[in-house]
Amino acid sequence: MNSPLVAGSQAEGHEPAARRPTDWNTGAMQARIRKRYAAERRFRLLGLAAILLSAGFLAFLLLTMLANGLRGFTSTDIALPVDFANSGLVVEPASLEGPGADLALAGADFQGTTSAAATAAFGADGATLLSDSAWLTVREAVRDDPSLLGKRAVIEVPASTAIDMAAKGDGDPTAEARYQRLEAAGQVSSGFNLRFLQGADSTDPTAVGIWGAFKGSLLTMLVTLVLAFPIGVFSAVYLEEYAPRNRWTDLIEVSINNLAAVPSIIFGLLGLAVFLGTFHLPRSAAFVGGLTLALMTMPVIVIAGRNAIKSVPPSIRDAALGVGASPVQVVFHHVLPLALPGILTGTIIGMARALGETAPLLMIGMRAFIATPPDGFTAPATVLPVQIYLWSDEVSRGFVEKTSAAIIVLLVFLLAMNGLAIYLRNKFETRW
Amino acid sequence: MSSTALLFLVLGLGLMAWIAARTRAAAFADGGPRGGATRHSLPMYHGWYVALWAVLPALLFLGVWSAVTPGLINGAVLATPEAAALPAFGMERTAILVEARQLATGQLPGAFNPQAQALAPAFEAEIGKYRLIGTVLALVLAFAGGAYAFTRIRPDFRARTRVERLVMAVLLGASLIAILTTIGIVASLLFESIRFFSFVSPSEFLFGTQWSPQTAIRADQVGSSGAFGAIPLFWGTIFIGAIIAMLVAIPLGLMSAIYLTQYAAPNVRKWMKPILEVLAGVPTVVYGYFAALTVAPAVRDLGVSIGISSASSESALAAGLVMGVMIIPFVSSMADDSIAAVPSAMRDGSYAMGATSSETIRKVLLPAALPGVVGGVMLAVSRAIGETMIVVMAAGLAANLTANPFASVTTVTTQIVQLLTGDQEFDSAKTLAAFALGLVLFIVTLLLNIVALRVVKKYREAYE
Amino acid sequence: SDAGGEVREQIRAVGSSTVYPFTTAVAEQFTTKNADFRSPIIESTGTGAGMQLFCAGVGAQYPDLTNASRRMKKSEFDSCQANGVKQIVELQVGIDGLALVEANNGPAMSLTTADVYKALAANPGGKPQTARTWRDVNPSLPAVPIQVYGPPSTSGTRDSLVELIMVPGCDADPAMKALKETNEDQHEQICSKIREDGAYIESGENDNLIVQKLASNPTALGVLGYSFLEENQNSIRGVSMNGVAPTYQTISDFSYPGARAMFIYVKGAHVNAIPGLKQFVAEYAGAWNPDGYLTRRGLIASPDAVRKEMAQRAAALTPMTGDELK
Amino acid sequence: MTDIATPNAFVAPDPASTAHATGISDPKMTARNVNVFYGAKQAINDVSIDVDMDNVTAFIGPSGCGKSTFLRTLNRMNDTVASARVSGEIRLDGEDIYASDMDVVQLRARVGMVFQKPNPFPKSIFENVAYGPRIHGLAAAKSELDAIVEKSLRRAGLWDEVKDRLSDSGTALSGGQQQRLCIARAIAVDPEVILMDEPCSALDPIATAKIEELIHELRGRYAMVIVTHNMQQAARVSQKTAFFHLGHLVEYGDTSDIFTNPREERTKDYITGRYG
Amino acid sequence: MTDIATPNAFVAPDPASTAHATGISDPKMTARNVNVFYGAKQAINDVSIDVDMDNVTAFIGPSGCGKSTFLRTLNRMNDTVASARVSGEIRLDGEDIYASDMDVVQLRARVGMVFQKPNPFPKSIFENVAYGPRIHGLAAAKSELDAIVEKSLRRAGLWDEVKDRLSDSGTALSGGQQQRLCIARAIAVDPEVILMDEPCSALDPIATAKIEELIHELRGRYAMVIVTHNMQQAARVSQKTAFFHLGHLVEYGDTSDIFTNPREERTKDYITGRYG
Ligand SMILES: Nc1ncnc2c1ncn2[C@@H]1O[C@H](COP(=O)(O)OP(=O)(O)OP(=O)(O)O)[C@@H](O)[C@H]1O
Ligand SMILES: Nc1ncnc2c1ncn2[C@@H]1O[C@H](COP(=O)(O)OP(=O)(O)OP(=O)(O)O)[C@@H](O)[C@H]1O
Ligand SMILES: [Mg+2]
Ligand SMILES: [Mg+2]
Repeated sequence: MNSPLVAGSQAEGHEPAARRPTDWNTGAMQARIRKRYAAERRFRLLGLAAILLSAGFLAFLLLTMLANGLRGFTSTDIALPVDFANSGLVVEPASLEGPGADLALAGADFQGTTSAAATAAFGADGATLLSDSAWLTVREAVRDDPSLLGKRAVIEVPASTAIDMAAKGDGDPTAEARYQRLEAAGQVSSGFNLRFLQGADSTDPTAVGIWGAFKGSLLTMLVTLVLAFPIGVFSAVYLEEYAPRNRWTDLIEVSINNLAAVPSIIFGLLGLAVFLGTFHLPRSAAFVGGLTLALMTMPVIVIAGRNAIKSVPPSIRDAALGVGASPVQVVFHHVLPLALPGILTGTIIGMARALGETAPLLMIGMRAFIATPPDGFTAPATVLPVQIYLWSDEVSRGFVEKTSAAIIVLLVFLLAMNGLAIYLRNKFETRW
Repeated sequence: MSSTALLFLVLGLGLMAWIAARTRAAAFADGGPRGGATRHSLPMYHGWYVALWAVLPALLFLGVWSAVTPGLINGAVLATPEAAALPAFGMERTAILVEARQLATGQLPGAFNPQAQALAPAFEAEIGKYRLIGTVLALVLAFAGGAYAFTRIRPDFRARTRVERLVMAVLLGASLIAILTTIGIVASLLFESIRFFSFVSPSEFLFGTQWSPQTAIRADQVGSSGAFGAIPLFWGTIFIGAIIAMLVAIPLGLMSAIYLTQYAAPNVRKWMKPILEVLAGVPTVVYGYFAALTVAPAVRDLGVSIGISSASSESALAAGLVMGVMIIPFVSSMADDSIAAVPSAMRDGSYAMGATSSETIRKVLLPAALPGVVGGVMLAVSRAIGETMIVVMAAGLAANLTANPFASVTTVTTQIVQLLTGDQEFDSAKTLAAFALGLVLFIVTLLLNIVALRVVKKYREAYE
Repeated sequence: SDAGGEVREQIRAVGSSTVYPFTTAVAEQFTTKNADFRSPIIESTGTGAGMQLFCAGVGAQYPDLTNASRRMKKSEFDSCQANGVKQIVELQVGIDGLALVEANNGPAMSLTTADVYKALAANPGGKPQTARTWRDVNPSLPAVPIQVYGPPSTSGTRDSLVELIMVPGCDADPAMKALKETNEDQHEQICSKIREDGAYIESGENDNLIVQKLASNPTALGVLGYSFLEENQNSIRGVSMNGVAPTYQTISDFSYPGARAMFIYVKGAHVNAIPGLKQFVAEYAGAWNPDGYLTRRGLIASPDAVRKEMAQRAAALTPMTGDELK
Repeated sequence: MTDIATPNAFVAPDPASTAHATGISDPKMTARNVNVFYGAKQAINDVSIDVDMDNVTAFIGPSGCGKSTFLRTLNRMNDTVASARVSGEIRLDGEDIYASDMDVVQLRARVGMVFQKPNPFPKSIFENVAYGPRIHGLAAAKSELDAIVEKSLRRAGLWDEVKDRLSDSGTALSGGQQQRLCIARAIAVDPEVILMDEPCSALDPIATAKIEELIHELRGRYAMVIVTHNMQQAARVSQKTAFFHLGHLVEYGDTSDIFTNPREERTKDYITGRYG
Repeated sequence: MTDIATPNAFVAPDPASTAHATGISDPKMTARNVNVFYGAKQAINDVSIDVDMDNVTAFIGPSGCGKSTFLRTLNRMNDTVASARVSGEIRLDGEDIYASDMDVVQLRARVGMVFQKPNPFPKSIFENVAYGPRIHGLAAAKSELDAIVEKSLRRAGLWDEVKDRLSDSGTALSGGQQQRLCIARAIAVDPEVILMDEPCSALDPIATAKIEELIHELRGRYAMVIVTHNMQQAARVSQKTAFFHLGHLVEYGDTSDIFTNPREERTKDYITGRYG
């Protein structure tokens, strides 16, 4: 019904009238195509190789740690016969009832008794077969069962590092030989090392535990979370939803993006100068560690939060504004709830990074030897990665496997956190 | 009354104010949003308005009060006759005063110093007095604030607007923390750095090629010649973080991203991506341990087997390799994002021309995504040059200016840790050098980030 | 200013990383034996920083005790005094040996301090360093490349290395000894500066890594605390110096050149205020005997006479006067 | 209603003034000499128009001509665009909606809006409709709220389809149902004016027919403005039509006149499909 | 051209077969009983159609009816959508393009495509046009390449506008120029068929007119299929029109017939604007 527009074709007058389509079937063309497909396959293989290499490296790392560390979770015990009746221990069984028990036990020479018993049972080198903290086990046994005091009893006490290593096939020849003899006599046993999960730092590798550092990490993370999460989310909301575009908000934006990439050690210097130097907060405290790490984590949360908020479709905001919600109501009723999963994943990833952070904490004194788990935010504490760093520097060879075991604990913690983040991401991804 | 109890009292007053105001506002006639006599805001907002008026001024006052009173109390105590015996000035006097206060408040079980014991009763009396005044004033303020706000409640009173204004202020305040942190970092680095530069000239520091902070730890110490040319550190940092690590991370990260976005099945991608991300989540101390004990010896053996007899077991290569692996996810996820952000129209355009996947990726997608990839690489570099523990544990401390990857080099961050955790005096040039190094590091990452942001931003605008 | 201050119920110690393992061991025993005291906090900050924190003042926010791998300096003592830290109890807890070690399958070297000096100095005898192998230093030594893992310039152990081995090795040359009288600065330049061309490899504080690295690199030497040598007998062994091998005996009688005394300093003003401090010192004094548990961790006990004097001092907590320091 | 202030802009010689001066008895909203800028770019150029209670007004025009922009100035949704700037005068019942003491939140409750793409909240159907009454405190008790929700859904012609699944998510409805839900949501706060920006463009023919029917039913109860790119739709649902082009209001008048007898050449070209 | 194999599908009783059986002399592409699924959802339902060399074929229909989907099956662009699955038979010069030994890369060079939104590569104008010839190795020397680029730009009617700035970025051109650049890019590999998916929907009226003119000029040289939502445009540029609805091909025939005398009620409703 509409007449076509007039066509003018003078521009092409010089071209040949007959069209010669490209001949795709010549040999040269076919060869070229084969070459292109070969290049395609090579490129694709290269990509696959990159993935496999990266994943392989991760697997290798994890397997190495696992192989070294799993031994740290087992310990070797020696069955030590102790003749309490004739030990010369001066403890009144009666004094072991009630609150005075600890004091009464502290006064008794369990150390001497234990080494005497060892010498009696295993010969002159008997005492060296036992862990330095073996007598503590004996003391515990007596505390639990005061009736032992009048009898002869066999108590399972931790073996010394040398014997423990020999039991795990890594000892020196003399220890190996000694261990063979003990094993032949049925006097040694191996088992899961519960002490490792319950105790705190120690100078004796057979007595160390990870719980102190773990608790320190928990407390530190709690402070970090409580400070960084609200501040991070609030700044993200402000910057994404309300901030006018001007030089000031640009400045804020640049600072935040920059802070997210500032080397962590600089935060350590900040903590040292400001929290310890200016505000005189206590050294080595989980609170200061948390504060420092919060400053480090906050930008990560802001960035994740902004991305999550940005991905809430604007139509939701329009809808709420359209029925007369105020900007604050729009954000708190609609945007934040919808962005929360994204914010949470970002938070968990930021927290995971904070959990593995070592360098800034070294600066603020969280590298101390602390033999009891911290009992508060201002109590001296250390954290898992610093504990790993400290143990890797210990004299005794028994600490090597403990270091790897601590690494496993840390990795499990982290993988759990990452897993949670992935779960959240998958669960809440794109619901509209 | 203890300060916690006072705090709860004030908060309790706030709660009462909230309830009272809400009830009163709810009693106003309800007429829908139009018409003259309509209530402007929901009762809840009136409640919040009054509660905030009751609580905030009182809390503000308490804050100021607790900051001011110690000075007043000290002044009052110093005026007592017991204080006459105190040493005139200096640390000891301060120490005694602090101790006396702690005794008075029961924080200390026993006295370090008998003079403190003597001052304690005076402290006790003054503290009691000021606490009473503070309590009364706080309560009065809470009542006055609440009452003032309560009288303002009217149907057309815009309580919601006021409350929301406060919420906005809080949000703005939160975002200012970032600036405060930046200022804090600069301040804490700048001051010490300036002191450092009074020992060592900036040009010597920035352009000297000899790093050997063997200055005297103490005045009488032997071996006190020192050289603070930071070029070997900068070089080491760049060599490990920006060259070796990037030689690992860029190809692996980029190719992984390409494979995952363009070739991998959605299921593979769903699994592989988080797995790769784990690489960035492994704590650096673990990498450090791994690098030092597993990778470094292997690298050394490799060096020896190819005839480099000087191969050190603390090689730049070992640290750089491990660091490169660590930052693969940074490169790959940024590359992933920016390749995905190339409009699919580009991809379709290329496929429609008869291009194969690899041609499309290499000739169209990558060039278009390049700015984003470059931005990601910049961020990865800034992460790498800030990395500490891997280098501390695996790369050694020798400030060599060498391009031999089997030799040992050191980095800025490692030296910061060493300088600050060694046996040093806090105002020796050696310690202060750590802050100067920190400052340089901060400035460099700042510049890298600004460049990265610029690049990413420019690229974003190109498609919108 | 005058605000601040914290309650503190437990002992707080800082200072040398060399003494740290012994003090932590004592702390641990102290805790298990004294259930009513909180366990002490021991931070390894290095001797110098420890001194600085220790001397900063009296009060709960300052440490009660500092570990030192060398004696307090007069200047440090003065700074303590100036800050009101008047009463300082000095206790020598034992001896540490700075041992030169090699892998068990190494070349079985035997060196003199002069060899070490010539091999490690930046400018041996004032001339540029040219030695690449030990044979370059001394024709009787094997021709293995010079590679020594040692403490970094930031550590106090490095000072000891210079003081105890390098300088005596340098002074073995009479010309150098004479130089000391005429030009002390130059003497110091020549005698105490360590080469930085890669033959001397600064290793961090992590001595275990040095052990590992020696095991995988048998021609290299390492500079370690004696305790590490003892603990790792299965992979490393001591290198004898001037004909003396580093053993418990040779170190305790100071015949091995690398022997040095270790100290702790206790703040007299805190003894009554910090619960358990007194008992802690007593525990330490009980542990530093040759049959005490510290020797099992590599401590070398002080000679009997010294121990006796120290035990008395620990009991009476006699402060030092400062005159004994230089 | 209060009497209308007569600003001098009213008599300004603007091309559309003659067009809209006819036949409008009781304007609910009046716009005079409105200009809208996005940054430096002018999107609306000196537009004056009256919207009245009894008629449905349709805005038509090619893509990018400023229909949506102008519609959004009527309830100040443009405030959310940082770069947008509005000059001129817009009155609702004689009240200047751009006056500094105007409460925007309340204004938007009085001038409701329905968007091109249905945008229910990802909440239950009930909560979608109840949201407005809740934030404005229109219901004192749960039963009152229930009543409002039911009434609104009924008016939007959705009640029978959803009454048994009020707690299902609003996003689970079909496109056409979602759009009616959005209309119900707008109705629930009892607005005076309803603005609709291409409400049917994402819908299928049957859903479109339902919405058109709904517009017919709501006519007279609310003043309504509808933007559409479908001229047949404009012809079917509206009584007044405004034709925009490049930010100008080219022609405004009775729908029947515009479609059968356009006065401007541009209008005619557009209606006959020569561009757009 | 090779002779056309006559598959039995050709005689299958499909609703559209009668429609397209008329008047097509020399089909360049034939589609028989094509079904397309996205996952479980069927987007195209048993469509058979012929595309011939001499005519421009227009696909019209309401949004979401499957026009784009069907168009993209013609050069297997749907392969890039993981969830898409195609059944039925499509032949180009008698060759089954979904046969396993079909080389997709070559197919796409023979069946070019132009998209709704102009999508020049972010490269220079020259590189945009040279891209195809380069990857297919159509030019042995630089001078040959120059000639191809010039010829293609001339055919696309863009040469005079850009000949002095061939090294400027393709994205710096205006929308209409960009779209002509995309056409030039498609022409450069000398395809046999050109598919265009709403090539003018993002353009202003003047640019649209230019593209329509271009289509007229190219007619006869290439087989052309154009998807459009603008019925006037379909009427102006095409000789054959196919009307799709809900994945079905409702009606296919001469454009003049479809617009003046549609056989199906749905076609008529759509053309008169009752929906879409
Ligand atoms: N947020 C904005 N910033 C800058 N310019 C804008 C913005 N929104 C719209 N514009 C511009 O203002 C002009 C009018 O846009 P508007 O969306 O009002 O057109 P419209 O008539 O609704 O078009 P359509 O039919 O496509 O919806 C257009 O040129 C558009 O590009
Ligand atoms: N990638 C995809 N995955 C799943 N469904 C799809 C996909 N692409 C299109 N569809 C669906 O297939 C149907 C046909 O879509 P198509 O894009 O072909 O329609 P159209 O006729 O081109 O519409 P328009 O005019 O809007 O471009 C629609 O229902 C659409 O939702
Ligand atoms: Mg619009
Ligand atoms: Mg389409």
